[in-house]
Amino acid sequence: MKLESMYQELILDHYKHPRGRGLRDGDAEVHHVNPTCGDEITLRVKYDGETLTDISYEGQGCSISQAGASILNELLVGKQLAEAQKIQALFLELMQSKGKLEPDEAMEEVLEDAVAFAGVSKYPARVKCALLSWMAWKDATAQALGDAERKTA
Amino acid sequence: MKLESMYQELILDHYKHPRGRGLRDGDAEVHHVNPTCGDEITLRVKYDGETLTDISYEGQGCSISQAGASILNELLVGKQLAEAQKIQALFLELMQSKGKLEPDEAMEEVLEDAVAFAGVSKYPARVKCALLSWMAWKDATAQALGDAERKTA
Amino acid sequence: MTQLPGLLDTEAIRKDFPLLDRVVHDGKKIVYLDNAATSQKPRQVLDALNEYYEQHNANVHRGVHVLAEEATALYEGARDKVAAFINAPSRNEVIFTKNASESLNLVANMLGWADEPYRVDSETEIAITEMEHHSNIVPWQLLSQRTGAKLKWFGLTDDGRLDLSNIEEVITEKTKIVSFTLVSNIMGTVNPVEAIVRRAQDVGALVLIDASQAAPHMPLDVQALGADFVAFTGHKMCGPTGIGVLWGRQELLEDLPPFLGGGEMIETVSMHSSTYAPAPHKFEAGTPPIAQAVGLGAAVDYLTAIGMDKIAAHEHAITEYAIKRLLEVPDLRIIGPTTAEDRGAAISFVLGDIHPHDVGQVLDEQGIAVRVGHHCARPVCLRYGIPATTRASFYLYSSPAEVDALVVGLENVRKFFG
Amino acid sequence: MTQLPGLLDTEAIRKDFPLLDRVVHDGKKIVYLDNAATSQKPRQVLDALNEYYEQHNANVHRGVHVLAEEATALYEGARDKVAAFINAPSRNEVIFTKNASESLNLVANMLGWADEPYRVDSETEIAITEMEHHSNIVPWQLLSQRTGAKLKWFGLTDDGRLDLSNIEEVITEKTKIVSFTLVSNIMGTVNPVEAIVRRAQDVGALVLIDASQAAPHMPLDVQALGADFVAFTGHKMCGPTGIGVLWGRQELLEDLPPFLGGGEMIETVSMHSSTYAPAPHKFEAGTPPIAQAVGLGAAVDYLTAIGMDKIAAHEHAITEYAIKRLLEVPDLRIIGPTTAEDRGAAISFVLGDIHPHDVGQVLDEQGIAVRVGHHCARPVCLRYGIPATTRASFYLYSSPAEVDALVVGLENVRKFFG
Ligand SMILES: Cc1ncc(COP(=O)(O)O)c(C=O)c1O
Ligand SMILES: Cc1ncc(COP(=O)(O)O)c(C=O)c1O
Repeated sequence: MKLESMYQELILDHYKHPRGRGLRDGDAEVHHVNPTCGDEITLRVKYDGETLTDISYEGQGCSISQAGASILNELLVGKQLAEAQKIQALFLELMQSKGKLEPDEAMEEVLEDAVAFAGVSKYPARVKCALLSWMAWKDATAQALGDAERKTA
Repeated sequence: MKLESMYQELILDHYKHPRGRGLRDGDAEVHHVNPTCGDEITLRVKYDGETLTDISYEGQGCSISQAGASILNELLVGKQLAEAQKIQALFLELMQSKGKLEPDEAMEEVLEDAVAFAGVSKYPARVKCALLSWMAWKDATAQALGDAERKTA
Repeated sequence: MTQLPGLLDTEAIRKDFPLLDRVVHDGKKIVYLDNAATSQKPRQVLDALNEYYEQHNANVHRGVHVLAEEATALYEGARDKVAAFINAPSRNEVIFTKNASESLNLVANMLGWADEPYRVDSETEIAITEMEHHSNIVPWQLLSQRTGAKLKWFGLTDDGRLDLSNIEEVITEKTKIVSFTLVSNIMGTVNPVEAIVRRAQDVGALVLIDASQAAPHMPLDVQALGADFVAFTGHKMCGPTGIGVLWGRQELLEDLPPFLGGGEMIETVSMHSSTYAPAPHKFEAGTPPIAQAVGLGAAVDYLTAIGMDKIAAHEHAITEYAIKRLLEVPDLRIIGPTTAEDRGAAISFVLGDIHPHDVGQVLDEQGIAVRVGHHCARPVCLRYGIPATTRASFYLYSSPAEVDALVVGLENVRKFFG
Repeated sequence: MTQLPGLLDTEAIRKDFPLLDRVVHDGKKIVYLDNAATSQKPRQVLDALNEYYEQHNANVHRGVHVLAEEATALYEGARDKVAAFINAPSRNEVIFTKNASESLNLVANMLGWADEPYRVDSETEIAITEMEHHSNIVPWQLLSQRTGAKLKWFGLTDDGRLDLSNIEEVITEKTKIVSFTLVSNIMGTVNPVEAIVRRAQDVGALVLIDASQAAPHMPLDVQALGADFVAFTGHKMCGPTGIGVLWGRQELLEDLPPFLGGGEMIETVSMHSSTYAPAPHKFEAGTPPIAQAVGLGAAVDYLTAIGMDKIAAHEHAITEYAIKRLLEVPDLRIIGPTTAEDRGAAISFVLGDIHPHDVGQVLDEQGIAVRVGHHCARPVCLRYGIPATTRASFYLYSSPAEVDALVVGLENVRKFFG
């Protein structure tokens, strides 16, 4: 069944047991909505000028979007900003590959659990679900950075 | 050639030699336009309370619309109003028959030269041309009547 | 096979619809239960489109050549058919638009630019309901923002019906227009037209009925409805995409100002000013959806030949059966009326805490096409405190076997996420 | 057979167009010279429509089922094709409408409701030309009436060209929008884009180009044109009826307000307020013309495979030949440019004092389809003091033999009314 390629065990596990969920203190907050299905996420980024010290979130939506936020939290918290951005870019590439990118070991090393989303990229309507929290994170980070720059300026 | 059924000699003759053309004194004036082709007519009715003493007109358009005005003038001027209305109704019926009404002698007696338009009724786009002056006459007559009634009231 | 009273011979009908033979996901024949989003098209409609394009295609109205005359006769003939289908007093009251959304926007815009007594301005009110499709919400929000008119709403009862208890507060002497859906696209609710129309008439407000989910499924008689305008859309009633209808009372269409300007809708144009053609042309600027009107005419013929009352009876039977079977699924909660009375064939539900997106995905894998989301009726989701629903919606070709397939599919969904 | 340099292999091309085999009036094969009104459709476009309806039909965007995904991919794929066809910098700049008229009205309405600096109001001016199609006149007359903005016009020279001698008076510091046709549908004139765009940019006015008669006939590059908006219509370029295009610069589409409200164009809706989806969806309320977009995509593929430059060369050759042959007909006067330079393949003329309606009728009887009337450009007729014209207009499948047939037909007209 093709379905298992989307709903990997790991995704279902993150969905049922989300990591780092809940809103905590942050430097920037964004609210993103997927208009095609109503999935929503509120996400906060805490950034000390070097490391992403926390990414907290609250949201509602399907297993893919919710598991996405959980995996994002697990993967990016504690990372240096540049590294996090590299991970995000690679994840985006994977998701836009329409199922044509087979994750290899190098990719697995970077994306860790997030490679489980490879199967989702075959379902155009769901790619947006998978990317919801990643886009929110990108946006919040840009805001946090802007703030940081303004403060140092 | 089917064309001759539309462009009867008689129609072409009225087109080339219009009867009663030109604007003269009247009790009501209307201006009608056929938006599908831009044919125009300005028509005046003179009505003495009983008889249509004059129908004068000025216009531009195709042979069918111009011949129509000429034949209308010939047919209705000098007629009692009720009779003219009967003629108009019958002409309308003929024109809306989509070529299915074969004019018989009784009809010819009422419509005279206007039966030449029977062939036009097969051409939906041209029926409006044929009716342009008749609709204008009906409208102008209604106005003239309204005025007359208001005067007597 | 399940036998229900009132069922149509779906086996015969399905032969008319090529798409219903479609096979998806390695050999599964499609179970198409997304009819409230759009319907499939019978062969007869596709034939009419092809014949139009292959034999008669021309621009309408302004030609003397034979193709232009044929195209015009076909286009205007479609107007006659639609007029008869909705029992319009006059064919000139039938305006072709691109979809129901344009029809609804057309009315909102006419009223914004109208003279008294129709003009919507900051002294006046607009009334709609909480169960409207976004296409019958956003035009009024825009009109309200742009004119300052107050937008008021009928609320919903817990069982998915309109709450008319405060009708005198929602529709007041200030109300210029009341716009509501005859059948809810998300809950299937059939709304009580008479009570609303009576109140609107008492205060002199116009009434616009959104019949997008009614025209495909039941006999529609605009005179019996007593409304001033009725809007619906072709693609949900076996017709092509790209065509909608607005019916309006003749006097109103005469008095109200045009919306889009352009070719076909004018009487005469000069640099100084323009005058407008009489309705319906006044509201049909530019080259109309000619082929689509012809297709809609063929759809109307098709539905009429089967009989709208028979179609309504069929859907009633299917809906009754589907509600019964769905309520057997553990943790399934129907959003909207839970009986088949005063209800159409769109059934929304939630399945435990499995997100509708996930429900739809797992059903799709089994070849079952349902719609998930807020169905362009987000206020309903907010009202019932849910993010979205899964919606199964039926049509004249839907069979009890397809209901059974849905129920089995939902069991599989539960197992998958269990 | 007449051989002209640059001609396409019309014999091969005509095989793609089923309607061109149509026989009218007892055995006469149609000579279709009404292409400026609408074009015929190649088999490839009809196949795409049928395949869409038979295999993939579903509503777009909001579905997780396979049909909805396929329909969405086809619809959005058509947007990609159109974007490539007009060299748009981004696919998101391509808005699907129902026809060119809606596209033009959309811009007029956006500007009426816009904030500064785009807002058209009583302090501002609008500039159009005397050779516009009514669809590019009436929207501006309506906007001018409703906002108080002043409507200004470029006049015409005696030989059917735009008179730009007073460009600084027509386009001023107060001008917010300049809207003009790239190719006149009545006279065939190709207008000088650069001079107008330069002046508009100097004063900070937006430019809207009506490319309805250009997109079907020549390579169209919206970036090279330098305009802010470009409008055209599907049915004139081998596509179905019921679809048009508006291209607009991304920043403008972001800044300008929506026009029609409804499903698909929103981001989120509540009873309190709504937010809009990004362009193009912001301007596509309701179920879009899905099948028609797919059909337009197929038309674009068809035209591209032949090559728009080749089509332009073919039409140039035919136009040159047609002008030469027409001028041989006694008493025939061409309204518009009398050479093939800077001119499209629509040729209007009057024939002595025989009314165009009568000319068209007698040509029709011979199987020759031309259009007669004011061609939705009545100001041009007024300008040249004529009630109407007869217009022959050519396309990629038009042959020199058809020009010859027209000339013979006109001789017969003269005999008939002689
Ligand atoms: C120059 C021009 N602009 C606009 C239009 C309007 O196109 P449509 O009728 O498809 O809206 C036409 C054709 O009718 C045209 O020739
Ligand atoms: C109740 C209702 N109103 C309006 C619409 C809008 O129809 P369309 O999208 O064809 O404009 C729909 C369907 O989408 C609907 O279900």
